[in-house]
This record gives sequence, structure tokens and C-alpha cells, in this order.
Amino acid sequence: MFGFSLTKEQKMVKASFAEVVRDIVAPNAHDMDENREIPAEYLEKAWELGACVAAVPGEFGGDGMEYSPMLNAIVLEELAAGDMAFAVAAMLPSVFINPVLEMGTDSQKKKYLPGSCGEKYQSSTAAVCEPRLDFDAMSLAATATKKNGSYILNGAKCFVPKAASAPNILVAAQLDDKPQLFIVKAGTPGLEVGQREKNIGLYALDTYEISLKDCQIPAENRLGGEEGCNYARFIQKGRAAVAALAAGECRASFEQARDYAKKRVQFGEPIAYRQSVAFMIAEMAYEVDCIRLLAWKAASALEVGRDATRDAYLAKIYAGETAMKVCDYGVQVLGGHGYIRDYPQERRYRNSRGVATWEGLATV
Amino acid sequence: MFGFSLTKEQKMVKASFAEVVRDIVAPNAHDMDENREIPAEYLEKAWELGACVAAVPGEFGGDGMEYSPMLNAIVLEELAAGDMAFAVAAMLPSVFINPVLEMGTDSQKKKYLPGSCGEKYQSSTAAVCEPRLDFDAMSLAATATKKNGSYILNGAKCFVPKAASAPNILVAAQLDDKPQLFIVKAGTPGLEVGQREKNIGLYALDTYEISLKDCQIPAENRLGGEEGCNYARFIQKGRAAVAALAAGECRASFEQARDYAKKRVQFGEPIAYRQSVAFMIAEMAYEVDCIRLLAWKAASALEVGRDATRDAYLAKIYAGETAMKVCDYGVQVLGGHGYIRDYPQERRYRNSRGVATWEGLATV
Amino acid sequence: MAFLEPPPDLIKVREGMHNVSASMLRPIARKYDEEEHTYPKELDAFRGIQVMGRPKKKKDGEKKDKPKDPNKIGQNLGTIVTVEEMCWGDCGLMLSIPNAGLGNAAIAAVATDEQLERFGKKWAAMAITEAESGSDAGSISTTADLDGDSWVLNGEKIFVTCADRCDCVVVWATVDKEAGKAGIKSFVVEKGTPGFTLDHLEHKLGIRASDTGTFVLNNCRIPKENILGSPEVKQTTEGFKGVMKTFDNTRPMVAAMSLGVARASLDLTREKLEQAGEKLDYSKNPNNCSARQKDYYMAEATLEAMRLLTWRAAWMADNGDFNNLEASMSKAKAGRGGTLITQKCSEILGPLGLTTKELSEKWMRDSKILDIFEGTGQIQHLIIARNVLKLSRSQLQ
Amino acid sequence: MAFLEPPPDLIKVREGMHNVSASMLRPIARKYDEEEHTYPKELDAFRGIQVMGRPKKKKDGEKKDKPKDPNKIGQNLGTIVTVEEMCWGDCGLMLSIPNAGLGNAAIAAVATDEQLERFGKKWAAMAITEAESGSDAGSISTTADLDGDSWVLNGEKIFVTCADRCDCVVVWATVDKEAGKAGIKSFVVEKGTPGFTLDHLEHKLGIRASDTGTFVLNNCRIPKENILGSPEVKQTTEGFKGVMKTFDNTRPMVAAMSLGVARASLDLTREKLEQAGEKLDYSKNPNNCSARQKDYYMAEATLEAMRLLTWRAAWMADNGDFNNLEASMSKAKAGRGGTLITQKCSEILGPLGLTTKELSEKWMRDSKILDIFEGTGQIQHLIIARNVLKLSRSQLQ
Repeated sequence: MFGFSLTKEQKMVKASFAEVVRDIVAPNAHDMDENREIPAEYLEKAWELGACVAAVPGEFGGDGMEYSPMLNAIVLEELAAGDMAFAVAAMLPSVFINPVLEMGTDSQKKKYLPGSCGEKYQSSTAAVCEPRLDFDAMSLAATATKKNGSYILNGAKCFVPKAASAPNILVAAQLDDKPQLFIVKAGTPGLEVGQREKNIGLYALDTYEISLKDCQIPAENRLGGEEGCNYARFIQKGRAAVAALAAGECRASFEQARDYAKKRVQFGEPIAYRQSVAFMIAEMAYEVDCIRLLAWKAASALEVGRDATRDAYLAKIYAGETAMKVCDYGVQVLGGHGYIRDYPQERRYRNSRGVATWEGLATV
Repeated sequence: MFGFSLTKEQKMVKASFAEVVRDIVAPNAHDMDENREIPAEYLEKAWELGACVAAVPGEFGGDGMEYSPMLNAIVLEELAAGDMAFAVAAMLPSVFINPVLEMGTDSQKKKYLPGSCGEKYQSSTAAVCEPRLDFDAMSLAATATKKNGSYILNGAKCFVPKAASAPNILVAAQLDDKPQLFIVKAGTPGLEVGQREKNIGLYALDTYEISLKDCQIPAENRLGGEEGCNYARFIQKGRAAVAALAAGECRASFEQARDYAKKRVQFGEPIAYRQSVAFMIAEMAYEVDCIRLLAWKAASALEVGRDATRDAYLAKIYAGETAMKVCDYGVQVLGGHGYIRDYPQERRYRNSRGVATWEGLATV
Repeated sequence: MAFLEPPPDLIKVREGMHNVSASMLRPIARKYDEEEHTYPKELDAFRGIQVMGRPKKKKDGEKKDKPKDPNKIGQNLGTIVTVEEMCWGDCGLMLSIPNAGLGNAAIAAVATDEQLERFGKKWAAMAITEAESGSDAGSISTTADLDGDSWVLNGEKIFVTCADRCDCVVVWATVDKEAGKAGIKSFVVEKGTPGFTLDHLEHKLGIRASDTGTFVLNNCRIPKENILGSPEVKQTTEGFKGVMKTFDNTRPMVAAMSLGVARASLDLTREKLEQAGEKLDYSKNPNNCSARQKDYYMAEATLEAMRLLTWRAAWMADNGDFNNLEASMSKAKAGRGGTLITQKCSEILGPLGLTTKELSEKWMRDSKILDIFEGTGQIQHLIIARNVLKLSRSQLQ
Repeated sequence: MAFLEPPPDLIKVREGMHNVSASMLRPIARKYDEEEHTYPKELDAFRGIQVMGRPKKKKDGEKKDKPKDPNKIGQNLGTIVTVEEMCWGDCGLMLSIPNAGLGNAAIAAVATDEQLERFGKKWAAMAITEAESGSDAGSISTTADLDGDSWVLNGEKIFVTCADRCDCVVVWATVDKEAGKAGIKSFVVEKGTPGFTLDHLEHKLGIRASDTGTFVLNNCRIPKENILGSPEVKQTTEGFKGVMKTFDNTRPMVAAMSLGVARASLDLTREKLEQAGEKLDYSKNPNNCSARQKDYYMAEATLEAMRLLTWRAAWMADNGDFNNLEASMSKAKAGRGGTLITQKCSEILGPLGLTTKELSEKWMRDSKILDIFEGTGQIQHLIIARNVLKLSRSQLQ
């Protein structure tokens, strides 16, 4: 039913993730960033709440709940309000699980889902982005060619989270003129995982460039089998997810700016009393809502199975531009204090730049 | 010599045009706009000061002074601060005179300049813009084809000031792959001047669409004769001129907003005391300077004959975007009063939208 | 629940109103832009349709029933969708639709059932602004003095929409200057009342189809029952807040106007882009598109964001939720966003964005008022900031 | 005269400094971004070069000679051009160049010839900000008490650039708290002075090659002659204005830093665009270009505007003109513009804008400080607004 307020269930799920954020993610976000590492036990706290596997049927080891992109959007926002790198890491299994669940063949589901839903997830991952100026998720440079019952993959990918430890990578590649997804097992000859990347943001998350050189995989590893998968839908879910992540990052930036402005006294009064500061905060407030509502709109369309091409696209480009602006304001309100790493605003500034660029890093 | 302050001569010229603006242009701008007409006697006041003909050698009826794009930029700004339509109309003769003077053959100079420098100018004009979404001054849809010692012109032009009364129109058309300028005499068969246009701005200036259908002109009417002209330089001068016009329009908008904000009392104090208003005015102040300085930089390059492609281009696109913003703020500061035609801010809002689009409407 | 797929009822309203707008308003949009101040007689077709109606109140304070059928939408959301569609057709004409004035909205919001009976079917304009009182509505100087069974009003009101065409005007006046904002009340003044004169109409940048005028009230005597809300002057500013609460309804409506005008601009731009061979497909990296396409996509995303904020504010009102913050958010974002979108469209349309042969230039002029009236963008930001920062008026001025 | 063709001397300075920057700074830019707080020993090559020098003063109040040779440029403009080129190489490293601290600029601006003699060749940092006093420099609480032939300083200073590496620090302190701003003076405190301790260095978003630190002054005793300017506390705020006047010199310098960083970003973007087959020619209607090209052109136009404002402020200083307004304009525009340009470049470079394999991501981090230090964008707008509106501090707070 159309509406803007959370149901009891949505509120409950949100609250449970908010608790993890308050107790574990937020207090440790600075150290995770500086140490370039997310301790496994923190991630397990999120996984205990059913992140990623809620919608997997019981037979495959999941919770068998209804798959809800809307609920995923809510969870992504909540986690990203604590730390975006943590949010991506915590929800990473789902970029593999969700497509397999929704678009995989029966045998793919049987083969991959149970292993992904154990007590400790095997963090499978997806490889969509490519290291080039004009990277385009809908028109890939990586290629797949069918040959003697196999697919031969070639190309380079970047921003692949946990590629070094993932048992499987869902690789996006162009098959003829159509992008498709392929499951590439770790260790497949021709798959090379590079050094851990260093990027502007998400310091805590280990991501990698990978290269595929005549990497041969069995034909059955094409997601959806011979008929393939609805790749566009996969991308739409990723776009809605990135917008939801941005909503969380921006909300946290807004909240810190708001609280700081009320406490910080300059010229005899809290800086919040100055219109130039207060109006920035007002703008941040409604822009956070804009990003969230656009993410929700796309997620709602995905939930009912309506074509979400336009909604997901608009949500992502809006979030890409606006998250940068909001997190910039977030630093600006704090002035010099926003520039030092003791305050999370500086991390948000760095993380927010990726929103416009990332594809396939998370899913709703 | 490099510098940012006006010379004595520049100051004098500026002051003399400022006087015309103060006494005639500004007080009558509203009526000219509403009546869609600029009385000839007002224009003559500007022409008496040597606008347009200062640089024409005495032998052709001009004042024989050194041609100075910088000085023209100063004059354009000054006039546009009074009214942009008036500024274009007053300087219109120069869009014909300057190219002929600078790039015409000797016989073209002899033929056209004296007639343009009489006591009352014959307002010749130029036709560059074309009525299409993707109009591009450097790649025209209008064509010129050489045939039996004549050029045959075809195409449609818009925003041609005074086309209905101009004795000659300098028409920009593509000759092979190269845009060039052609002098088309009023009444030439195939030249059709349409109804007076109605546009968002410059209500006071009469502009026209013209169409050229197999319009045949003698070969000697190609500007610069057989060798043609430096069309790019013509466009650069137009771009610098549009930026200078924008500087004037924006300066006036800034000044009115500034003065209004100091007088207008709301919530017990002048609205200028509020940062949201004051910061808009601060931004307007330096953006006016940005536009002016960019126009000056292009004009300086043109003055010494250096290639001004980049400078003129950047000046125009900056002015196009920024003039709209400044004049929008100008309305906003006045609130409801900015929206009614009793205040010049509403006219500036309309006029400023053309800056990004116009080409060849004025020259430095 | 949080779920934003537009319900079927909303789509039905939208489609219906779109057809009305496309067939009745859009075709005459340019005509009445040019014939400023001429009453668009075609709008008589709307007479008798109660656009700003409301169900009769149960009792004061009682919460309105929430809509029960999940496919149905509430009154406020319905109005928002209607307003967007009408303004897609033409904003100036929409503002001129008989019986759909802001005064009607004010009456619908706070009138007693008896007042609704008397004024509900009249065309009511809204008169708040004075020459020296724009954003600062609390400083108005028009007075209303109780004299027996009448209120006697004196003052001057500017920027009244539908000044010439309306049947009555909701006038803000103070019953007690000493009391400041607490003394401000609103009154219904009917046309033809002695002492109530339309002084002149304004020539405007846009929405020229709409007649904006100045009224003079000179010992204008109206029945005692014409006051909206309680005549009592409380020590608190509760009363003024009540009057200001009208804005929580009207601000999302102005936001919706901006949606309509901006969408009209974008629709034309898309049409022209497609004519020029640029097909939009909402999939490519926007940086791999043409400059026009990227600008278009960004503008459309902004429109979508504006719309969601506006729908939210209306939806909250339908659910009886206090939406002061969300109403101002929708107005702040949509007022500014619409202004920028229509400016951008006129830029990317090149020469077609400047000529009156297309409506783009008009929409750019029309939309600018939506960043100004019913509280400028600056005022909206003040309200939002005070809300989210929990600051008083004196702390954040 | 109003004439903006860069004179040959300027071009010579620019080319010379560009080569220095390209060969000495750019190659080590990433290294010292990663090795935060490590002193870039390569910068020792700059020791002995007096970057922030000035000719000896004639007499107080006497106007400096204007440069006579039309091909020559003044000291300030020369510095501006130098700073842009150096920051094109690397802003963090530029801030770490020995003897080129903001303290050196302060000394160069107001020191007596005797002080210039003593401190002119030392590396001088600048310590203004305190934990509770950022934009509000007038509220600093560090104290300086005259005790015989010494000043005794007490307090804590944060965000001091070159904290670890400098030889001395120009410290702002109040000699009379009651006097408010009038009591604020600046003092040169040399490293090694007892009671003067570097507490810690900050980890920052950008300019990581630059060491930013916190100093504690605990009964720190310095010679009486170490005060810059007059020790007298006047009833007026003239003295404070004098101290603040330093900013009229340093703000255009910060603006110039922003020019350098933003240009670096644009240069990389152009290079990558051209590698991808998109040639820039500065002629087409920008709406007929690709989205990346239009964004690039707009950003470059903004850079040009920033530069002209900055050159103007410096040129005025060279001509002895009061440039308080123009200095703030340059800082306001360039600080914000550089931030936006570098953000935009990292966007249009796609994945290349995020990876540390390219410097774009770094420039985006570096440039953000230039919208903050030496007066945030908000403070600059305040100054500009007060100037153009002729409002006092109390009128426009």
C-alpha cells in the first residue's frame, strides 16, 4: 500500500540494524578506515540479523522470507549511516546470492546458495566496474565468447570487493551485444586477482582489480543457463542500492553537521544561529530525504516487478550528484574540524564521490 | 600595459555613455520594453558619442581612432547596465562595420563604410543564429555555393536585429566546410524577411527570422573577396561582446538588489541584515566581476591580435550560465516585487537567458 | 507502509486531469499569456466544479478518517496530482480556474461548516501581502475592528491572485496591533462590499493569464461571522499559527504547480531531443551521453525528487500528520528546482528556448513565481532550519 | 590600464616555476600523500630561496613604488603566479616549502626592517586558530603578558601548518582580554623556546604532505621585540584590523593554491579525454558537445574567472590599493570553485577519478582545505557582503 511511513516490521528491522550501527559500526568506523580492515566479528553481527539471506528459501539455508528490495534499501541506508564500507561489506554476499536466487537455474541455486548461507558466509562477490574513463555498466568492454560448450572471458574489472578471498565472482561481460553475468570460480586459469586497490574512499573495504585472460568457464556457469539472465534488472537493483547507501551516508553527514552547529560557538553564539550555516543544514535535511525517496521509489518498483529502468537510473544519478554536495556541506559546516580524520565527515566526503561511478557494488 | 584599472581615456568614454544611460536609457527602459520600440532619438544620443564608428578611418566617414575591443567591451557593459536591448541596438551598426573594416576588401570598405557612418547610421546588421535546437555558430546549416561568379545562399536565420530596415545583412553561411560571411543587400530576390519575432527578452529590439532561398549575390559580396575572411575572429568578437553585455546586465541587477535589500524592512530590519540575502548579493558582486574580467581578457587578446578562440569561448559560456544565475538572484532578492514589470529585475531575468545562445548579435 | 508505487487511483486521477489539461488549458496557454488580464472565458467550463472542496468536518479536533481502501488516495494527494496536471497545461490558467483560489484552500482548511456553506462555492482569492510586508506576514498593518455585528477593515493588499475575477477575498488583518502576530486573523470579504476596491492589476514576468492586483480596504464593513477561526486574541501566538497552518496545505500545492510547469518544459525538451535524433533510454552512464541528455536526465531526476517530497507532504496531511516541515521542504525544493529546470530547458533548447513559438520561454517565466509566492525559498529554508535545528525564531532570524 | 594580456614577465615566471614544479614536486606528490607526516627531504633544495620576500620598506605609510616597466610584474602578482604553479605540482608540498609559510607572509607584510632581518630567513608558521575559536579570530584566548623585556604567552593553538618543520611560529594572542579585538597582536615564537611544545600532528583528508599540528604555550617567554606591529592597545579596532590585514595578502595566495590544484585536475582530465578520442577545440556550442566536454569547458571557464579575480587582488596590492574586498572575492570564488572543479573532474573521470593510480582523487581531497582555511567561504561572503552593502559587523552578523 502506497505510503511514506514504515510498517511495524520495517521499523523493527531498521531498529535492529541501527543497534548494530550504534554499538559496533559507528564507534569503530574510524579505526576500520585507518586500519583498512573490517573485523570479521563485526560483519557477523550484521549477518546474524539475516542481512543477505533473509529471502533465501529454507531449503537452501536461508530464512525463507519474502524478498523485499524496499527492506533491503532500508537496511542499506541504516548500515551506511554507520559506515559505507561496512555497509557494502555486510551486504556484499547478496550481490551474488540475490541474482542467483532470482535469475539462476535450479541447479545454480542448488549449487551456490547453500554454501552462501552457512553460519559464516563465503563472501562471493560481483565484478561489474571497469578501469576506464567511459565505463558503462550497460555496454561493457569485458567480453564473453561461447566456444565448445564453454565461455571464454576477457577483460579487466575494478572495484571488485573481496575478490582475493571470494570463492566465486559474478562477472559481467558482453556476450555478443548483450551484457550477461557469469560465475567464475576462484582459481580458474586466466583469472588474475591484482593487488588490493587503493581508492579515494571505502578504505576499510578490500577491493581489487581483476583481469580475465582467455578465462574459460563451463557453459553452465552463465547465470540463468542458456537463456541467460535479466542483466538490466541486476543493474537496476545495484543502482537503487547505491542510492540507498548514499541516503545513509548523507543522513549521517546531516546529523553530525546539525549537532555540531548547535554546539559550536563562534562570535558569541552557536553557528547554527547564522543563516548561512542553518540554510546549508536545511538543504542537507531535504536532500537526504530526496535521495532516500528516490531509492525507495526504485525499490518499490523492483518489489512489484515493474520495470525500474527509469526510477533506478534517476535515483542513482541524483544520489551521485547530491551525495557529493551534502557530504561537502557536511565538511564545510565543521570547518577545519571537518578536514581532519578524527571526525567522520572527512571519510564521508571521500566515500560520497564514488556514488556517481559505482555499479554492481551492492543490491537491494 | 597589463592592469585592472581604467585609463583616463577609458574612464572618459565610460562616463559619457554612463551619462546617456542615466539620463535616457534607464528612465525609458521600461517603456521601451513595453512599447517594443526604441525611439530613434535615443539611439542617436549613443551614436553622437561615436559608438560604432570611432575606429573607422576619416576617409570613410569615421573618427579615425584606434580600434579597441577593450573600449568596446567597456561601452557595451555600460549601455547594457541601462538596457540590454538598447545596448544591442546602439552597437548594432558595428556588427557590420567592424568586420568590413577589418576583413573587407578595399572596394568593400569604400562601398559600405561611408554609408554606415553618416549622420544617421543605416543600421546594417548580421545574421548568424539559426532556428534549431543544435544551432552552432561554427557549423552552420545555411549554405553558400559558388556558381558562375555568384554565390547562391540557402538557409534560415533567426534573431536578426533590424532585418526589415537594414540596407545590408551580413549573412553567415557554410561555404564548403567553412563558415564565411556574405553581404546581402535588402531586396535581393530569394531573401525573405519574416514577421518581427517575439522572444523571451529584448522586447524593445526588433528582430526577425529571415530565409534565404536560392538567394543569388555577386561574388564580390563575399566578405574579404575571393580569399574570404577570418570568420572565427568574427565569432570571437561576438562572444566577447555578449559577455560584456552580460556584465552590464548583471551589474545593474546586482546594484538594484543591493539597494533594495538595504531599504526593504522585514521582521524589523533591512533584509540585507540576513545572511541568506546578503550572501546572494555578495555572490552577485563577484560574479559580475568574473563576467567582466573574462570579457576583458578576451577583448585584450583580440586587441593585440592574439588568437582569442579559447578566451572568447570561455567568457561566453561562463557569462551564459552566470548571467542567468545573477539575474535570477536579482529577482529573488526583490521577492514579489522582482516579478512585476514595474521593476527592471524582471526584464533582466528574461534578457539574461539569451546570453548562452546568442551569437553574432554584437561585437567588440 | 513505505512503498512508493503510485496506486491505481492516483494514476486514474492523473490521467483524467491530464486529458482535461491537455485539451482545455494547453491549447489556450499562449493566447492568454499574450492577452494579459483578459479573462479566459474558456475557463467557465470549470465553474460549478468544486476543486478545493473538503468533506464536512466531524468535530473540531477529531482526526479525519484515514483512507481505508489501499487503492484510494486522500484528498490532499488527489489535489496535488490534479494541480501538477493542470499546471502542466498552464499555471497561469490553473491559477485562474474559478473556485480554485488559494482563498478557497484557506476556507476549506479552517472554515466552519456554516462558512463552508456560505463561501464554499464562491471563488475566493487570498490577500496577505502588503507593500511593506512580504515574507514578514506577522507585520501586516491592515486592521479589522469589531463594531457591533460587523468587522471594519482598513488597509491595502498587494499581489492578490485572481483579484479581478474572484467573488470574495480572504483578507489577513490584525484585530489588535499591540498583540503582534496573535492579533492576526483572516476574514472573508465579498466583492461589492462598500469600501472594498480593486486598485490596479500588475504586469508580470510570467503567469500573465492570472490577474494579480492590489485592493484597498477603506472602512470596509463585513459581517461578524466572516472571520475564519476564532476572533479571540490569545496571549500565545497559537492563533497566528493557526492562520499560518493554511500554508501547510498550500505550500505543497505551490510545489505541485512547480512540478507541472517543470514537467511541461522537460516534455517539450525530450520531444525536441528526439526529433533531433537523440533518444533517451535511461541506461547509459550519463557522462557517456551528449551534454543535452545529461542535463536532461539530471533535471528529470530533480523533478522526481521534487515530486516525492510533495507527495509526502500531501500524504501526511491526508493521514492527519503534522507536516509543517515536510510542506516547507516540498516548497523549498520544488520552487527552486522548477525555476532551475525551466531555465535549463530554455538553455538546452538553444534558439528554440528563446522564441515564443515554443512555450519553453513562457514556462521559464511562469515557474519563477513559484520560488517566491506562498513564502520565498529563503523563508522555507528558515522554517526547515528552525525545525531540524530546533531553534526558535529569535535564535534563528 | 584595463588590459589583461599577461605580460611577458608573468609568462616567464610562470614557465620557470612550472618547470620547477613539474620536475621537483609533481613526481613526489603521491609518495608524500601516502607517507603522511614524513618530511619531504627533496624540499631541502628550496632552502635558502626566499619565496615570501619583500623589498625593505621605505618608511611607514609611504606608498610603494609602482612597477615602472610595463613588462615587469609586481611582487604580489609574481607570488600568485608562483603559488599557482607550485600547487599545480602539489599543494601539500608547496605548503611545506621551507621559508614559504603563511607566517613568512605575515612577517613580510608587517615586520619592521629589523624584524625582517631577524626572521626573514626563517621558516615561519602561522598560529591563529584555537579549539574554540575558528572563524571568530577575535575571540582567541591565548594571552600575551608583558613582563619586563619579555612577553609571556599562554594558550593552545590548533591547525598550524608546518608545525613540525618550521623554525618559528607567528602566534596570535591577546594582550588585553577586556579590549576584545583591539587587544589581539601577533608574536614571533621561535622553536626551542621553553614552554613552547608541539603537542601532536593531525591526520587529514588531504594535503597530507603538509604537517598540521597543535601547539601548547605554557608560560612561554619571548623577547619584547618579537611582537609584530605596535604593542599599543587602541580604543578602536585599528590594531586588529592591522593584524587582519595580513589576510588581504594571504587570501589571494590561498586562492592561487586553489587555481593550481584545480588546473592540475583539469589538465589530467583533458589528457584522459584526448586519449579517449575527445579533442577539445573551444568552438562548438557546448550543448553540442559530449557531457564530459561541456562539464570540462564550464569548469575551465570557472578556473579562468577564479584566476582573474586572484590576479586582480594581487595586482591591487602591488599598486598599493586597498584590496580587502577583492582579496575576499578571490578567496571566496577560488576556494569554492576549486573544490567543485576537482570534485567534478573525479566524477567525469569515472573509475579513474577514484583510484590512487591517478592523482585526481588526491586533488579533490587537497583542494577542499582551500575552501576552509584562511577564512571559510562563509566568512569571505560575510566580508564581501559587508563591503558591498556597507554594513557594520553588528548589522550583518
